Amino acid sequence: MKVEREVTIAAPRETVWDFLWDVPRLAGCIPGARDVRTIEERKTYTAVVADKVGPFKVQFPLTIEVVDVQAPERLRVRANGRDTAVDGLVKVDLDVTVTPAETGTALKVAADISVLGKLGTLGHSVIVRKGTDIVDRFAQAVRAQLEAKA
Amino acid sequence: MAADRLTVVGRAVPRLDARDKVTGAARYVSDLALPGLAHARVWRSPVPHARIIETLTERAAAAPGVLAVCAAADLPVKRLYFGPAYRDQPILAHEVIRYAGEPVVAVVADTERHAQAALALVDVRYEELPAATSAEQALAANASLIHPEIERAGHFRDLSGLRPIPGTNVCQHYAYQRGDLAHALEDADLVVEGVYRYPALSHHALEPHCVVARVDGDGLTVWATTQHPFPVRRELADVFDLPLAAVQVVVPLIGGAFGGKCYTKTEPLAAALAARVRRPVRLALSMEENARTITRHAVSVVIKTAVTRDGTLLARECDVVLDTGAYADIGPRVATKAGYRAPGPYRIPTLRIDAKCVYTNNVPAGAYRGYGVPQVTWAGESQMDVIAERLGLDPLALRLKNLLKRGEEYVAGDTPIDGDLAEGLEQTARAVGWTAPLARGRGRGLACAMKDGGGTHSTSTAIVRINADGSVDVLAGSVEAGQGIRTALAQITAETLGVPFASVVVAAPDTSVTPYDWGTSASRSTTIMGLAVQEAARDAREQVLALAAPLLDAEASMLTIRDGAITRDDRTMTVAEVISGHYGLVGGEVAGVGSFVPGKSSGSLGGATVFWESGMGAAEVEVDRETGAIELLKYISAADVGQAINPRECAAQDEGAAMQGIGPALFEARVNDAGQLLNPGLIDYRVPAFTDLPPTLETVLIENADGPGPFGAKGVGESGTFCVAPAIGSALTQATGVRLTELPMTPERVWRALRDAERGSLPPTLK
Amino acid sequence: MKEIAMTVIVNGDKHDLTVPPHETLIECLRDRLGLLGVKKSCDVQVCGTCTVLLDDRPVSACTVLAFEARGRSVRTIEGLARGDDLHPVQAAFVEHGALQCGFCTPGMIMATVALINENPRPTADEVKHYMRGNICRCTGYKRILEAILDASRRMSGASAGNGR
Amino acid sequence: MLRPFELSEPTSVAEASELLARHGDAARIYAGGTELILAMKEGLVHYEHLVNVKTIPGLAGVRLDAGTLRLGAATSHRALERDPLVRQHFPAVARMEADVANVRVREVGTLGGNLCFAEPHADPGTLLQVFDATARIEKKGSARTIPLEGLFVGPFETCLEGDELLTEIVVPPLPSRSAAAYLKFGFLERPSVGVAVAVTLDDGHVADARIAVGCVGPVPRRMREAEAELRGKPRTETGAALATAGRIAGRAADAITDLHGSAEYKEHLVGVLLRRAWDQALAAIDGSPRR
Repeated sequence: MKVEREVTIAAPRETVWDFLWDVPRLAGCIPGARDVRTIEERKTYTAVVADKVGPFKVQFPLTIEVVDVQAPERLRVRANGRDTAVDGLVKVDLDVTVTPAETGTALKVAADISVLGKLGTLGHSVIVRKGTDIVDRFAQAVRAQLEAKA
Repeated sequence: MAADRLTVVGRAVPRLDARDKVTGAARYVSDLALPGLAHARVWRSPVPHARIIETLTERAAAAPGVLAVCAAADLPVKRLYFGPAYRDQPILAHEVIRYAGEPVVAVVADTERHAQAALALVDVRYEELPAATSAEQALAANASLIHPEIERAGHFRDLSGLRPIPGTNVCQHYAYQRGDLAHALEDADLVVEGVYRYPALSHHALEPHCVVARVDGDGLTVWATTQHPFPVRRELADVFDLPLAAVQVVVPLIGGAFGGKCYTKTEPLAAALAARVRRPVRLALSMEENARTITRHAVSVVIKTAVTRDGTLLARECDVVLDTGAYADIGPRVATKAGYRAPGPYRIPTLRIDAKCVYTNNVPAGAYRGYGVPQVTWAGESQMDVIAERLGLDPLALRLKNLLKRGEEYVAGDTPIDGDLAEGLEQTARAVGWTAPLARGRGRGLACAMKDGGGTHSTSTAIVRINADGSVDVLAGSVEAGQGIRTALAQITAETLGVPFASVVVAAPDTSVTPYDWGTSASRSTTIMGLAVQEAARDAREQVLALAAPLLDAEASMLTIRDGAITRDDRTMTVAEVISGHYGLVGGEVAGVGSFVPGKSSGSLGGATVFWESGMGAAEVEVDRETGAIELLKYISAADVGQAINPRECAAQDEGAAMQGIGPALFEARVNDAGQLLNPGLIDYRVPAFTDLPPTLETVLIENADGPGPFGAKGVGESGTFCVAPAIGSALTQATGVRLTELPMTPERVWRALRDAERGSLPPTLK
Repeated sequence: MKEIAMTVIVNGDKHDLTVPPHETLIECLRDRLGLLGVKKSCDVQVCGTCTVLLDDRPVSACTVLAFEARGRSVRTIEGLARGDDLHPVQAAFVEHGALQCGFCTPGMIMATVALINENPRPTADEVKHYMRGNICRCTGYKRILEAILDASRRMSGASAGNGR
Repeated sequence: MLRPFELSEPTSVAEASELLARHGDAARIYAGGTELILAMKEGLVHYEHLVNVKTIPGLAGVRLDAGTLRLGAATSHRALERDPLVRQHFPAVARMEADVANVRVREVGTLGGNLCFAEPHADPGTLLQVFDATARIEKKGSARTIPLEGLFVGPFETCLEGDELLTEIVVPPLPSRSAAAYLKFGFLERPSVGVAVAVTLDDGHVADARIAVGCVGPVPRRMREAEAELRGKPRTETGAALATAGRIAGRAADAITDLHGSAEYKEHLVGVLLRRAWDQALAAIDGSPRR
């Protein structure tokens, strides 16, 4: 499932780019993320993301790897994690681009999310909606953080 | 024997299994219990392509009730790979995972619940690989090879000539050409071209695959939901390096098949686990697991037809691509047949056919009722309607003009056409009221198709035993999957022997008891096993008459048998009296043997077609232009059965096939998202329901006793699925003016087409 | 885990059982009582092969919990025929050839018995609506419809009472 | 295959509430199980305790008092479908109930269970909203009543506190010269789009129009902006207003593209079903004796 969100942030491009590398704070923008750890600076991180749809609760220990960096405009990361309780698997390919806009900086978040295993049987509609919602909240949170800062 | 003299054949006698099936007494593999039975569950890969790093099974092995946790390396087998065409499929994924849903680890426990619970403790570490989850991706120049090398299985004669394309993911390439294409295209007044798509389907027979396996001193016994007990025996013998005689495959009643239970599926796994835990093991799949075991090929057809102004077909080009998934299963043969059948039942001097069977990282695709015909017929017959429209001809007239006639050759060297296709199509058109005026918003369409029936180079053997009390045992390896084969064989036996139908019992297939049979598929059993049984019955009949002759002071040729009584003029003895009279005790028996040996052919299939299974269909629909919903008001199906052994069951087979065809025509399809099956179960995968039964559903049986089978019979059961989609598609066009090229014709697709048409853009096929 | 002691009448016979709360009715009927005519297929209440009657009402044995049968009567396909004579619905299914592989048949017949109990002379559309949740992959439903309409005719000819 | 769990069978709402409070997230109300047991069999969710509320006296049943329909939360769909009072006074509700899932699900599934499981692809929550139905929610020592639409928070999510139970759905009668209708569309097992309307006429004008849309969005919703388009219009001149209302409701439905179809198509269907339901309701008014 592919989701794209673009927000314009009232902050200079460099500020936005640097924020992307402030991993703990960036991860803070991912709904339900905690325990962010740096395994290898600018390469590998881990975090635990917990989320729920009504009574259906999942908890993914995620491994986040930086796939490609084109400073200061493009960052591609891949996150992987398995929930053993419900035997579910998430894969997220995140493609973040930062481009100058008239009123600041345009942050484009393109996510390709797959929910595999048993969790997939929860229902396509629910997963599509959830994925969209998460990307939405992530983009909004990044803006909020930066504009609060600015 | 003329039809009017038949006493049992041609009558709608009740099914032998009807009573057991309505009282709940009928027993299926899934009902079988053995002392000490253990239960297996399977851990399946969530990802479509990966390299296995390690399988962590210790925690699962320590769970309550667990007897064994096996990865590929833990299986006590001599050969890990199996498959009817290529030995390309591992019993459990070995080193590489090739599709999402592939079995990787198996857990055996004392109860199913314990096995299920332990599954959650299995952990498999793997490294994902790029996946090709469509034929297009797998055919791309840069696509990585899903099977760098493949080994031919050598099970079937017609598969000895498989032609994979080295260095690609194409595991079978069928090519056929005749005539001068360039000329034909020049001479044509009209050339139409189109691309048609048919979705992958799930069989969803109501009884999911189930296997019970036991290993003991005598060897291996497997009770399986398979349509192919003998090929399965052969594969198991290979897997365990046992002589065929040491492997026993037993098939009681099975709860539907439709091709999904062809060839070997989970039998080797269950057997290997039984060998591992030294207890009988039951492996029962869920319906969702079934959908991850086997599918119907998604097919794309690029088809181009050249015609003259008067509608004479000059040439046809078909490029057929089948997505066969991660393992070939019987896909290569489906591709060959799809290619062979792609031109349709017409007289076309010039042809260029190219069919490719392509490995992808999807669930393996194999046999499914119709075996490629519904897919290519959707393309070919839809295009016939485009031609009729463009030339301003009546679609019926266009077809009648070009249909092959009895005695004509479809392909040089193959069996000539053995039926009257035009008669079938005309009867179908009459039944649907082809020329009657249509209400507004309604449309009618028809289609016809044909397949080489009976399977290429297949054989059957049967034994008919007359017992001392006059009752009769028929030993035949045909599987009763609902089609009524046991009843048909009993009718053929009773008719041939001259004994009461009620005195005949047909045994369940048991490779240690019933003689060899190639398999229950390709609409072959009534014709081919029927001939073997008829020959066995004749043999037994001659033997019993020979025994009776001295007792009745007569030549055998002077004697007749009717209702189990052997008569010479005024003297009569029962069959029972003759046999016990001969042996001098209340015992003994007479056993007859019969077999069918396939003929040779110079045709491109490499085997002679036994009979031509033709089917015609006509539909009347009403379309809700706002929602796009198509309501099927009337469907007429015609099947050329030669001679119906049991008219009620023949018609029932055809009705059921037609109804099954309504699924992919209107709503049925697997949804594949980058290798993930989004609708494995019946909540999101819609099969035809009671409410989909049209107000009128009729079957026309064409009976000219012109088949090669017993009493002139031909196979039936698949043809009803051929024409449903194109007939409905053409009815949709007549009702609305729009034409769809991709199935299913869901309300949304129809709505979009209608909206595009209103916006003035042309339907795709006419671009 | 607290098990539940219950008395249940199954096909007319009284059984005193103790079942765990998580036991489904189909597990109870097949594994405890050996009523193998109750078939399991989709396991999500869509296909209807596991249809049995709980106090004469159709339910999916695959999903209804066994304890729900506490103090109630359960009827399965095994409980229809009286000795050698078939229930009229069973007889109609045989005569109309309303079965092929037979895997849906027990559920199909039990649902029909329930339908005719409620509605002795259903129309074709009423039959289709009531039976929508019973899937048959073989027959195409036509002969099943004919069998059901015929059975309802015969039974109302006799008594439309308790489905016999 | 179900994992073991404990079953409690309280005999009062207070006792049930206590059990829920005591076990917290480990407990869930069991009111029929047609959805819950499927999810548990699939292993998507597990509870150590199920609290069977069907054993609570008075929690099931249909009452009509002063024209208001009072539905016990543990009343089965079949009971509603077949209840003479519902059929006579709230025919649209009976018709909707008669078309929920299949007959076996309706026998076992309860109205309260359906509403509280909040599976988005469901029917009752949509139709009942156009009656301005309310939900009575109780826990030990207290009770509250909320508009039904307030019950739904998100997919599979309601506003119920951990120790609260939905005990009753109260359905007020529509004014005279009113009728309701519910239409759904879809080709999968669960409906893809559901639209409910309730229309009240007053000498040839639309005195009131209520519209609810379900299945399309995360929760079934009233479409007040769309309703406003229709209120006050002469009944004979609602064509354009219905089209506008349909577009508004379609957009407001918050559709997504999934197995049921594209968002665009679902939005379109909302408009189609709205107009058809509207016509059905008007026909029902004209067909019913003036009160």
